[in-house]
Amino acid sequence: MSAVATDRTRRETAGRRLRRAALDGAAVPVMAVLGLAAFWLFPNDLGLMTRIAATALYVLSLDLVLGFGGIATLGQAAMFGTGAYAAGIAAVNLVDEPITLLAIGGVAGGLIALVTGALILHARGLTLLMLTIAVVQIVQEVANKARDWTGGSDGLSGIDPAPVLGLFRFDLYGRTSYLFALAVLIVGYLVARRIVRSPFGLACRGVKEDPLRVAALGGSPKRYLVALYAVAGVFAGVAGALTAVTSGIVGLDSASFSWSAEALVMLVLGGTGRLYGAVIGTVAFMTIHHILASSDPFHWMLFIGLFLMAIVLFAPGGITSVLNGAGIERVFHRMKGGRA
Amino acid sequence: MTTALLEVEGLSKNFGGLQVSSDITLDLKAGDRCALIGPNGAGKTTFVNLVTGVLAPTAGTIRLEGQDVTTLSAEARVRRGLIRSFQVARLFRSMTVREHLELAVLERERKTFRLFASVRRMPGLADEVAGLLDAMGLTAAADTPVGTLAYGQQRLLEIALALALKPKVLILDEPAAGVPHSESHRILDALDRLPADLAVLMIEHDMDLVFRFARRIIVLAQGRLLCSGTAQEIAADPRVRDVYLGSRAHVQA
Amino acid sequence: METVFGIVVDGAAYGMILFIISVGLSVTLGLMRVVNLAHGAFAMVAGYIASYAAQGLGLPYAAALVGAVLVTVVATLPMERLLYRRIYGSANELSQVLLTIGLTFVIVAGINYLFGPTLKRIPLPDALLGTVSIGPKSIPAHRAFVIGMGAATILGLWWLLERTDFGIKLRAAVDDPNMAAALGIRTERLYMATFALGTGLAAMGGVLGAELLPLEPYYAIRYIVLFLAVVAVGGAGSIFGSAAAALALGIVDTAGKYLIPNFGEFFFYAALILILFRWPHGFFHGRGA
Amino acid sequence: MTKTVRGALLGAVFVTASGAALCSGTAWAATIKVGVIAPFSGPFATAGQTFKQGIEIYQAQHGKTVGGDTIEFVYKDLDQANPAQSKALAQELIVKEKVGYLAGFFFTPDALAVAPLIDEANIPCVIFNAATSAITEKSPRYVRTSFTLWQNTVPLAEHMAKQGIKKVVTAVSDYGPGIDGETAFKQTFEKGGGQVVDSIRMPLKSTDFAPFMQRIKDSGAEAIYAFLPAGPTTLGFAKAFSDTGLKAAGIKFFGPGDITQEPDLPALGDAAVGITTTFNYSQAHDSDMNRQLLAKAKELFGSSDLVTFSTVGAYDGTHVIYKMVEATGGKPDGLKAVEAVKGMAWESPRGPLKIDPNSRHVTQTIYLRATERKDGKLQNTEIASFPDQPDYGYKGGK
Repeated sequence: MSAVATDRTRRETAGRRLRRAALDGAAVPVMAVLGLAAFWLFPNDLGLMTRIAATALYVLSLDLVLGFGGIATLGQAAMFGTGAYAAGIAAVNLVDEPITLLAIGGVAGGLIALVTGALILHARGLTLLMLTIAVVQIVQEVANKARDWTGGSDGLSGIDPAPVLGLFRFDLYGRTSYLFALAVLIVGYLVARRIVRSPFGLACRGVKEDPLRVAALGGSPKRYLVALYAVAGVFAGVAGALTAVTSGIVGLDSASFSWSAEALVMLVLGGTGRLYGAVIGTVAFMTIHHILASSDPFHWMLFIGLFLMAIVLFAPGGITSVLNGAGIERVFHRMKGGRA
Repeated sequence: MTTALLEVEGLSKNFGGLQVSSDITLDLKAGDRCALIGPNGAGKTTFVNLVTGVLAPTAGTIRLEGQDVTTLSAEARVRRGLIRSFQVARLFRSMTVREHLELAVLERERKTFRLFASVRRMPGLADEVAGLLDAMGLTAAADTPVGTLAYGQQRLLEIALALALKPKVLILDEPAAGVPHSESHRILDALDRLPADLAVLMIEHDMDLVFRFARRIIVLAQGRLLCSGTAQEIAADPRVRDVYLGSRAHVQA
Repeated sequence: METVFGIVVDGAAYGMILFIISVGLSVTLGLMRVVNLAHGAFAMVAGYIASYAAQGLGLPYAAALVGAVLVTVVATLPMERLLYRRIYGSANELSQVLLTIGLTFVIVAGINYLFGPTLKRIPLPDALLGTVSIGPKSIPAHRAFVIGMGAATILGLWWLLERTDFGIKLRAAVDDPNMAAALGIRTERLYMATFALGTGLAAMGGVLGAELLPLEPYYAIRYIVLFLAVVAVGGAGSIFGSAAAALALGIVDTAGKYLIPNFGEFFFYAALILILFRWPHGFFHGRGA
Repeated sequence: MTKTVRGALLGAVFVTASGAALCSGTAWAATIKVGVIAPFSGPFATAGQTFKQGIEIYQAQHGKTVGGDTIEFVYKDLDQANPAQSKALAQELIVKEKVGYLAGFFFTPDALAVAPLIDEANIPCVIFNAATSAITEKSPRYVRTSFTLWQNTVPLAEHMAKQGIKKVVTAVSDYGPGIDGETAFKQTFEKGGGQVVDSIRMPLKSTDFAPFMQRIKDSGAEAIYAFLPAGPTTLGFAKAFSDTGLKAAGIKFFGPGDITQEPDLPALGDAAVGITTTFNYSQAHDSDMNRQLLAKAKELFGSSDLVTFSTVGAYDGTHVIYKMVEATGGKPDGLKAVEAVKGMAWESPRGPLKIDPNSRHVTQTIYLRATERKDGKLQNTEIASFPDQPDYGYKGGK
């Protein structure tokens, strides 16, 4: 390879990295502005938007695990469900302060991730995938069996959280729910970004690429993975608790294999390894789902299926890769070349 | 007499019925510059994997600064100062040169479990990394993802990573393999500037490099220690010539 | 004793169905390194075709079975060319999952559109309707037939992989794809043939197993976890591994349901975790992978 | 800067796209909307379809207006039991579609989830199916036109005890309604002098039922009481029952009528023959109203094969909603609407119905039926009837 060529690719990648960093920086203000704009523009869709925000946090937790640790999992709902049930049970029996409930959900999600992660993260590939599925199935079965606590298949209802900060009541129109969920998502995003940029995040990225090389630097790959799994478990648990608090109900589906798989689909749709990819993927998937399901509830699967296939065939890095690469490149090009 | 930093005693490894390493004994002292040579299939890589803890030996002990580390994990040995570089540059392709060195330094300082600190604002980190970059002539490439780096520079980064860990014993697995001649002087320069009190074991095929670098040469053949000595002694040893010629004959057959 | 015997026989029949469907997945995963989540959808499609052939066209069971397998294989081959070929290889796991989930969704929607959401069945011939006595236990003739077909599949696959030219090439390609290519094996054709083999096995299992895994549009999603479990426990690409895994999981599931029905689900997944703990690469991790 | 703009644009596109698609429905002053939440896709899509058919048949027979107000049904898809989603959809219906009534609900958790919403918005909720007794206790605005497991099981257990059956095994799916059925059966049957020798709770996801059959056989029971959700699981269970020789061995099969619901009968085939069930509706019910309903179904949808319990649940539920609108003169007042239909009695295609003022659940005739082949087609033939059966599970049982 000639030195010139290497130099060019280097400059190009550097440019792409710069753009990615810029996108990364813009993500929070954009999220906040769009989130608030949506609040004013679509006052009738706050319910949907609340679910999108809580789900985005959940998908973000999967991005931490998959995008930054390379752990392929179909069991992320185990943490989401545990967090949701923990918060729900606490709300029914103990406390009703929403932020405390989120903390309870986070701790529960983190603990279950820590325990199961230590148990299963020695495996890789399909084996790990199966182990994560087994874990989520067992969690769901525990929730089904512990009917006295969880309501079993009837769902855990009667969650009636106190006003946020003692000021904002959860209203029928979902205004409080939405703003609360949006705020939690943004805070979660900031914390996640902080973690990704921390020494720990750096080490996890190393493990994702080559665990043996990390061991040769003196790090223990499995410890990083378990810790990352637990940290992501906290995020998933908070997301579960957020869903429980804003919806007032927890069902067995919150700890299901299909909810795990859906998170994976949303993440890959948005693009892994970039936090904003998780958010964009969730917004895209849930919005499309919503539009298709309300225009033709019978066959929305056909459309979403074709859409997924199109993503793989035409935008393999997810939506954000289009954003990062070709799309922006084109915009830059046009700006440089004058009006095209 | 200085005490040995690394002592290997009676090290053996069987894969099923196949003996890949048998009864290898050697030691390295502070300041040693030692080369391990041998024909292809002599068991050099297996030996390195045994010493560094990637493989568990069938028999034998490994001591580091007098302490038995035979049963310790690879990463635990690294934390005690036994560091290796890889034959085929084994780097994190999407990470930049700077990020590699940051990770290595943070690993050494055991600060990698800090979840909420910013890498960029870790005290002293930037300076130390800058020093390492400068020493290896990698400053200009600091923010390049390693995947797009020229091969020679990747080898330099391998050495820089090892140094960032402040090793006591350094095992270099063919540090110049695949590096074009025009760039190999950089590697040599880097090797010359290694800290004097470091014990270095280099596995290498390039005899020029071996003779120039090593003060002691160990020859491995068919998993056994054949002989050891200075460059002149090894060059004159008929057994060594037999081993190499024999193996070459074998290759040609 | 009779109980144990009953559990083993019931478990074996269940396991054989799992085996016939899963082994196809195992073969394609072993060779092409493709996690094909649409595998269950292929089995389902074959089931629906057989159901239509038997009920709509009035074909006999055997003809419906053969026809369904052939039609399914022919119908899925273009997918191999157009879709799967782009995602072979272990580096593409995520794309594989996404593409094959998407394909599964499309197939589920299509089946729902064509056949409606209600259960469909494949009427059995009279010969398979009675019961057969095995020692002290009588089992449905259909189950005995399935066990027989499963055994025949094991033998057939063993013969195919160990004794034929195709098998030799396939094993070589599983062991070392680059070497196989260097030796002049045309991997493209090999992949296509293997894909057809995998789909054909799925199709056969879908038809034979319709009594145990009833045909409805969500079949494709409902049972894929089971099939993946068999492949993970058996080890990708191993026939005997898949057989052993399917039998083991079939028997574990049956025993759990019989002995502690209220905790059957626990029992199955706990056993799965324990097995994968002990054999993280599956029972037969020898060949390939 | 450009990236921010670009990001903002992208986000805006998504949000606008969703908004454009969602903002199409505007409320009409003279239109009263009814939001129906049910599965219209997925494994239970048939249930949603039967709801829709029941509503459309009723509207075809009785018109779409009540006292000048047009009744419009808005459908929302909820493909499986998912309470959080159910609540979100209900909220959307109330806030955005401005519905005056909620209806539908195939699964118990989905129905339970909306209780706080209907109370806060003061909206009546007419349940077309969800059959766990406890639901109507959770809000005074629930009215139910289907059945409960208790309602179907108590007469069945009494009947079995009277037939002199002594030893029975219960086999139910391990979820709310299944456990309701098990409890109801045990209590009633043991009171009648019988003995439940084994109670098996089967995981919902079971597909292979042979092991349970072995257990039933080993228990030495003369009969089984079984309840599973309609659909694939029931098919597997009934098939295993006849395949493993239990049927041939003379063990009798009893259960609530969901397990032999009409849309599943073709797939069940002869395995269904000989099953004795109790239920509130059979396609074969002998009445003019029922024949009219089936004829209308045939006229509207080309076939009446799908008509089943959930069809009449929706049909009668629509009737209740019409009466509510009539009583309130189209003004939105949930409690008043519910109050108006308490104690209301009318004749339905399934027989005489009355809304119990206390439980707000329909008191109805429960029929004992045998599944048999008639003119080449399987049907549930009614052989006895138990009039005026209330929901025995209301504030009782558990």
